Amino acid sequence: MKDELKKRLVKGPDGVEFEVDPLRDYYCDARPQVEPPAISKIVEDFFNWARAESLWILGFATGCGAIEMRPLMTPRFDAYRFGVQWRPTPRQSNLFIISGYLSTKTLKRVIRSYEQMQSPKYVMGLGSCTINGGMYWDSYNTIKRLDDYLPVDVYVAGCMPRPEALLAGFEELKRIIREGKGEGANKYAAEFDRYKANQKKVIHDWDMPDYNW
Amino acid sequence: MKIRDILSPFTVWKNLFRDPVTINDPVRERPGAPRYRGFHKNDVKKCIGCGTCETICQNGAIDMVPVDGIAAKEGDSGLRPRIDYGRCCWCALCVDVCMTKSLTMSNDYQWIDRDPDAFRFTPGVDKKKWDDAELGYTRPDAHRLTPEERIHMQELGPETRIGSFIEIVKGYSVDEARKEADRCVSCGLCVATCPAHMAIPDYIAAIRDGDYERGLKLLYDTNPLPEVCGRVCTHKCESVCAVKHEGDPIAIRWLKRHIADQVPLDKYRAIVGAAEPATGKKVAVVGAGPAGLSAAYYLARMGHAVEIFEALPAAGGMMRYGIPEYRLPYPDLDKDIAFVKELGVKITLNTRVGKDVTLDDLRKKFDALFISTGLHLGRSTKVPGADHPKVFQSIDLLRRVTLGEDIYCPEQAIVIGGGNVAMDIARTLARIQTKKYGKVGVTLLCLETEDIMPADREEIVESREEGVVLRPGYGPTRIDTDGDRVTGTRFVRCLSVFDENGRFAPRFDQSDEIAISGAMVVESIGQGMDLSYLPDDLQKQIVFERGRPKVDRHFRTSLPWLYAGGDIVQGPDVIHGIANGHAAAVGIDIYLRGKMEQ
Amino acid sequence: MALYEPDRSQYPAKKPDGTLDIDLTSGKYLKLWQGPQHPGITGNMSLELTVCGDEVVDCQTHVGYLHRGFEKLMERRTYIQCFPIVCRICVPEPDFNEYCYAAAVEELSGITAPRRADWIRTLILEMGRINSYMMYLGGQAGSLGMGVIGQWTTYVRDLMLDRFEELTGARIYHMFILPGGVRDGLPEGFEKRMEETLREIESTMKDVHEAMFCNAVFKKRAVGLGYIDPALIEPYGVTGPTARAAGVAKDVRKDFPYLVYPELDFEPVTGKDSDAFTRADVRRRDVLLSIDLLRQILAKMPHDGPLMAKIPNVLHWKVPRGETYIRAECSRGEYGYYIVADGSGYPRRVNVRGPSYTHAVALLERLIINVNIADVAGLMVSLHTYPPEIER
Amino acid sequence: MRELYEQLKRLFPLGEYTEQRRDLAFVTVPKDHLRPLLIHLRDREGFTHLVLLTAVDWIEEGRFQLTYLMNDRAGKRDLGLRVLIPRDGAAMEGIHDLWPTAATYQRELREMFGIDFPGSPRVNGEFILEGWTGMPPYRRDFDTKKFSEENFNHRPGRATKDPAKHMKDKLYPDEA
Repeated sequence: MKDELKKRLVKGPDGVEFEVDPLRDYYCDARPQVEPPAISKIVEDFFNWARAESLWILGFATGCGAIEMRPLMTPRFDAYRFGVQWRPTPRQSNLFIISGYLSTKTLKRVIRSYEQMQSPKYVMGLGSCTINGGMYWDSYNTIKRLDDYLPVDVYVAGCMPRPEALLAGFEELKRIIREGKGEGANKYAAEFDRYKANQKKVIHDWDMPDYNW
Repeated sequence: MKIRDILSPFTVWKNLFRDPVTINDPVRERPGAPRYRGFHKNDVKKCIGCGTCETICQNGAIDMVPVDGIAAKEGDSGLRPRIDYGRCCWCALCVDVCMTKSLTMSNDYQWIDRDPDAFRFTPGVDKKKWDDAELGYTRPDAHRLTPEERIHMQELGPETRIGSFIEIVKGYSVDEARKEADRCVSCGLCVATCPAHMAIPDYIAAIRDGDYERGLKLLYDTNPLPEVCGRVCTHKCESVCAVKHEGDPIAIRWLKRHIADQVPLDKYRAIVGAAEPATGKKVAVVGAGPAGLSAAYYLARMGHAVEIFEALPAAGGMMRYGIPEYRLPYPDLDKDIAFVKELGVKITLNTRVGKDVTLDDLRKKFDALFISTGLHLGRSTKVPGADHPKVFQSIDLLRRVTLGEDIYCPEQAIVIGGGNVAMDIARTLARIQTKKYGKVGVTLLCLETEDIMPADREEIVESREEGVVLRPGYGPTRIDTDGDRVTGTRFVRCLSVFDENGRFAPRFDQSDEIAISGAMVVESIGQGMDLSYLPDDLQKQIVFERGRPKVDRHFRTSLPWLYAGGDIVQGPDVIHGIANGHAAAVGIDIYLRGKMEQ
Repeated sequence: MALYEPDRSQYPAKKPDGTLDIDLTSGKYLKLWQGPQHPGITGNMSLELTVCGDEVVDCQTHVGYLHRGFEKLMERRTYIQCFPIVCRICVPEPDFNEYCYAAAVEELSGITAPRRADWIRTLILEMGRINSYMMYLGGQAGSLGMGVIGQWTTYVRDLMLDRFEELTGARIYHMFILPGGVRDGLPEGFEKRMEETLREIESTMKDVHEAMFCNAVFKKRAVGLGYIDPALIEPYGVTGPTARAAGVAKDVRKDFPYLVYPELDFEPVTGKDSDAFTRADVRRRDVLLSIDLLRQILAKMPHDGPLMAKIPNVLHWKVPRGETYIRAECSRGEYGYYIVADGSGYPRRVNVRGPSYTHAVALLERLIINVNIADVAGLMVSLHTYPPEIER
Repeated sequence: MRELYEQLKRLFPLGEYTEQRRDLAFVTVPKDHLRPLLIHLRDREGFTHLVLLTAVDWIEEGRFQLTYLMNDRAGKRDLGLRVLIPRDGAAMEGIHDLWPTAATYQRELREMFGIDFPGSPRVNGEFILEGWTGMPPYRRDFDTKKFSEENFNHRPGRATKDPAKHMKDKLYPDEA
């Protein structure tokens, strides 16, 4: 563990010494909860429609697939007209596109970013690497099955999937959300222990709280 | 700062009046380019399941899996590639290396699914929406990842070879062999077709590595006559070679010969290993042909005492007395036999069972018997005149040539038959004629047209080169004789050889008759077996099936101590004989060990 | 040694042991992480910045977010199996990997690719260079406050990707240049469509010049940013446009000509001022040079002849023992492959020398001192680094 | 290149010389003479550009080969210096004071091969890997496939058949 993350005594400006535990102090780390659907089906359907039509993507390019997202942000493919846009911070996003392979080092950041996103949130896996390791199937530094670590709502095949395939993926994801099947966040909460165990198995220096939002 | 620096960014505004570049419906309006490497397609009928796609895939994305409705058969493993799109990277190396060009790619690229396990499919079997896509990547014709041309084999020219019985094929040099071995894709489809199921890809790999000792050991695992097989095997393996689908098949036979040629006899024992400890059991083998030698070799390895009884003055059977020397030189045959002997096999020559020694004697002296006496009786066409003394059987003539006899050979000879034996006698006569008269005068006629002639292709080509006149598609009607002379033979055109059920039933066009002149006729239309050495009571006990002794999978006849193999069971073929001998040896071993335990 | 140290005359002070006297609890300094979360251009690397006010006083780069262990993976793949994976090392400009790898394997195996394949390879490399610069220009403008340039350049880059698609059968990872040659020739009508694309790019470059390089904001922010002393070029292993912007005419295409570059007429583009603006300008002019080169290539290229040399059966291609280094000029500088073969069917060792490796770590850490936080992204982009080739 | 080698040979005890191309040669240098040779090449011969610094694991011989590839742009030539160091307790003198960029290479070699460069900046810190506790991954005895299978879950349901074996099972299961 890094020095700056260890528990330590700090002397305040008033001369009083107090103990600081950065891991606990920095984060909000209550377990995630399963959110029940709205009481009325009509209301829930309305919510789902609204959710489907505003897919806000976290601008975190985790792997090579990011290169095909730039064309989507620009006039030629223009994903914005479909209610899809990129946001710089997880707090504003509800769709996380895992654009290909994830090294364990990035996985750690991905988990934190994902947990900081607002529910209901969705994950899209791009390309072979997220399905079964792709061409890095024998690499010592990339994860093989994304669904071990995060709840994935939809996969797009390809290496790289083209922007058009991504758009088709958005269409499919919208359909899934409208049908009320986009329950990734709830799945994550329900199977939290399994996900955490898997994550901790590959991230050897787990120097962060179990959940942070 | 200049005023221009403030104003020039406003040129952006001119784009207000441009047409938008946005694509209206990108999901449906943008098919992949004609060469696009999209999702895989496979023509499962063309695919042979050789698995080179699996071998080359660096992602381990391809599995070879059995598929309903496609059975394994010769030249087709019955497996088809299943691709894991959780691994694939669309590099198309599998398409580039596909031996039959059955694997291609469509230009479709959209596949979205919730279920990560769905992305595994067998192209061509699991129906997909892109199966009928016309565009997509196929391997360009000039783009090859495996060499298609066989390394040229040095051969004697027709002028040189016709004057003597020197071996025609020179054999590969080490470098040539390595290059030829390099062409192999190690799929292993050939193994099933080889009657002896030799480890063909493995010994070819040994050549690539230059490890002839490993190669020889692999050869002897399944075949104790590599020098022979490397020269005269019918190489059925090459007919199912995956490489043949686009290019020449691998010269498997010549590579096998190359290994045996490279290793001197005195090293064999150290490489292949000595026999196992003696079991005290004794086995007699009747006939020193390929099946007999093979059985004797493996029995000796297993520690049994083996004695071969051979009627003729030298071992080898048809390999010596049937195949001419220019195809299989005697020293090479002797090398193979010498190693069989070195293992402790005793070969008693000039001893005809039934005459010099009876089968009952052998039965008493030995624990088990293996008979492989081969097909040494020529069949006659039985046309008028066929019983004339100047009408010969090819098999008799070939034997007499080997024995060194001076055979009757006029300036013009007629050979009837279209198989390899007919070719052998035609070319043997051509050589004798060249020596005697300085020119060739052999005409070969057979029922079959050239495309269905049973002889090997290269035999047909080479005999033509040597001056033999081939007239395929004719059947004899009468042999014209004049006292003790044969003057010629009349033939009629053969319309078809087989009936619609595939049975032998030739139909002739009697109006189309030709007469070929020649002072000698050689019949070479097949051989029969002579089992007269079997005592009558045994003949009755042994069950025959279509004229051949019936055997089980260990080549045991209906008598527990009597095994049979080779041509008398399987029909004429060296490699089948070797395979039979091996299988019989395994069976005899089981039988003898069973007896030992009792 | 002094030359290699950034100017830290003002603050922070140095402790006797040479380390910086930074006390985070004093309230004067703040640690700030930038990355690895990113929307595209700067790539997955993070900077651990120590700032005083809004000025960076210390920086440590952290890389490895994209490490897949290529050099290890290649050791257990046959020579042909390495061919599809090398292009993944650098995402925006994959073709240099394919070329350098193919050329190195060819050299070690004693194979010469056919001349026509060389022309097609050059064509692809120049197309890739334009693509890469388009990524850069959009990113450079975006990082200094101009979103619209990225919209344009991404569009013309996409047109170029269409050309790539029809030529190679893929948009991003072309996997077209393999040891021995190239997969296929040009499709029908390619030259015409290419010319249209080049015209579109030219007109866009004019717009970019007007809107970006003549823009007061861009000038104000980019001029003087990230000045690289020409004396630093060699010690820091700086190559490519970054070096050329400092007046050092380093260009592998000219210095160590490969493929068909000896037959093409061009002069390396250089600049004088060695700051972010000059680097951007050198790259802009390099795009124009590439357009010119592409026209020359299409005009001079032979249209028949073999595309593949006779190669051994790829399923057991063994390369004789030896080692070699092949370099090429990519859009960021010298790209090279060092391959050691041990006579087996697998490479003994492959080392990829990406220009970002030297630029993004040591050089960036050196240049970033005393830079305003707002300019950090602009500085990073001006070095034009692609993190996947740092950690591979 | 040959003349340069002959010339250098008079000044330094050089080992094996391999000319790969007209403009690229590799030469083996004893460990202790590397530094003076590098300085000589840089200051006298124009080899100012350190192209790369990497290592090759010759595990059979128990040695690491460090390759310093030097480039002389004006002279249009490259010289690769091979330094062989024992694999056990591998350590080498750093050259980060000659080329500051070498520090990055040295960090990578330290992490990926476990070759120590005492005194090189941040050489013991994490560079590319994070939380790595096992053997340095670029060493030949590190098996990445095994590591991957042990540490990561692969999707089940994959099975393949060897064509030759499958045909044996289907067509002649009883024969030898």
